[in-house]
Amino acid sequence: MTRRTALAAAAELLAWWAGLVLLWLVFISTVDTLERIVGASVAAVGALLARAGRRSVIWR
Amino acid sequence: MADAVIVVALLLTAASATAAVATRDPARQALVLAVLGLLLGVVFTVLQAPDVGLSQLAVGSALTPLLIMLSVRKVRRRGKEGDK
Amino acid sequence: MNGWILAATVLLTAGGGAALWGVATGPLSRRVVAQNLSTTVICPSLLLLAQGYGRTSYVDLALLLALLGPVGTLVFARLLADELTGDRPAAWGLTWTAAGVGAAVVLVLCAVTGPSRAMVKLLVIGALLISGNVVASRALSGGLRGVRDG
Amino acid sequence: MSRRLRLWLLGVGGAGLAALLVAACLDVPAFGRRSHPYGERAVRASLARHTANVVSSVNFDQRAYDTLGEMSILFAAVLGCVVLLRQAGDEHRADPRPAEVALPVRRYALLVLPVALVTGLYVIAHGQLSPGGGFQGGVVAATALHLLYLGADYRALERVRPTGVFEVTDSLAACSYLVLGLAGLLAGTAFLANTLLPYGTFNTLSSGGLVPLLNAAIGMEVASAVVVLLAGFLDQAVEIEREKGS
Repeated sequence: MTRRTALAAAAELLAWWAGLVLLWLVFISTVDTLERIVGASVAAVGALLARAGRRSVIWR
Repeated sequence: MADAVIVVALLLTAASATAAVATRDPARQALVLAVLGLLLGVVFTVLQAPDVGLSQLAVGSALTPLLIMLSVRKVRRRGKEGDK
Repeated sequence: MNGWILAATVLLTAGGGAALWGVATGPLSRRVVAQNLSTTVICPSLLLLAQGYGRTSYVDLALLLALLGPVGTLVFARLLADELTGDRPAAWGLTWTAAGVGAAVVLVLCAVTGPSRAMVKLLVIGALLISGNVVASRALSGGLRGVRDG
Repeated sequence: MSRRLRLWLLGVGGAGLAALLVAACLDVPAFGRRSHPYGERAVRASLARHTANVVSSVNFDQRAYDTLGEMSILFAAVLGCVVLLRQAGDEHRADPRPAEVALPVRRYALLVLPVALVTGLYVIAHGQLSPGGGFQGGVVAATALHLLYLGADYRALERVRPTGVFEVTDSLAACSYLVLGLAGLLAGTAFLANTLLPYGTFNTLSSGGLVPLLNAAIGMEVASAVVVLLAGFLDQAVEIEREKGS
């Protein structure tokens, strides 16, 4: 994992994470700190799965 | 007059359930079962039971068809292997 | 009897009835297309019901259907691929009209709810529904023999 | 017992059942009446414990013991499937052929995969606030994972879904439901009693005391159980083939 690919991976995860946090904020009705924490962790799991899914499909 | 949507939903569910029974081929029956699950979800929503409607939609729209179609595929492949 | 429930009833009768009739009779290719259309028609009616009953929590039902409906059609497209190779079901006219109806319903509801996170949620549901509908019909009409991935 | 006699017996039995059903239906209270003895008590108990979704309160608080039964039914069913669908002696595993899937379908699957997972977890997390809960959200999360099989091929799904991990998660989640129940016992109240945690403020994520935790345990259990169940079905349908000539 050269520095460049690690950077690319981090950027992709961050992009997915930000998108999914926004999605979570759209889903919930009242926003408070606990919702944000749960939303951030769920978005992190979603980002990891998104990246794993993309890699598993392309990597033959 | 809000009952009109209940009557329509119930009639459609009855019709799709009859169609599901009348269809003999499992693959085609899975298709009708998917639509039946959808209509049942609507019936539960209309009767103000969203939790049950959510369960019906979650299971009936993707999980049941997948299980049925995988079983149909396995039985059909086993059938072809047997004839060879 | 507010207008929303009336609209939902009309959509349910017309779309649900047509989809049911399409899925119960006719060749396999038309049945699969009818199953795809049933999702695209019933999701907006769920949205209308949510608006008619005044309960925003019912929108989650439409969200879930917009997500899993196309997945169900992909299951059929994938596992019936060898039987569907004969006659390609390319009912693009029906697909686009159904998508149009869904888009119209979502836009009307967005106009009613006004600019808020709830409106964004409706737009997300609309986007999921229409993209799912189009991709599923793309998968049905020969998508599963498509370009080999690089 | 000739065929005619059997049919006749069926007719009599059916007629008796029909008569009893009609009699029962005549005594059922009218549809949508004002007073619902059970409903009023359930709503009062649910609001007392600050659980907004009464159905979840009934599921995970007032009748949590029944949900323990439902969970073990699902666990036993998946266990039975895993045992029945395992690879027999005269079968071998053929490597799944990579399938060519149209690019838009693949891109859609890769895009909706995380969205569906987040939606599933959203439905689990807000079980006690809005319609939904562990069962519904778990099924959505599990189905989301299988978009990889639908959008690409079974090999891609196998790479992302190690079955062993999901079997362990399945039993861990089931055990955590039990441990949460036993915690009530240890604290001196009843098994699965909702008296341990503070009930929090109404209509927030931390409201309802034990309900959100039991919800999460059921959500994890249902999600991994459905993944293990589909793994068994997919293995049989896609990979396992009989030896030629046997």
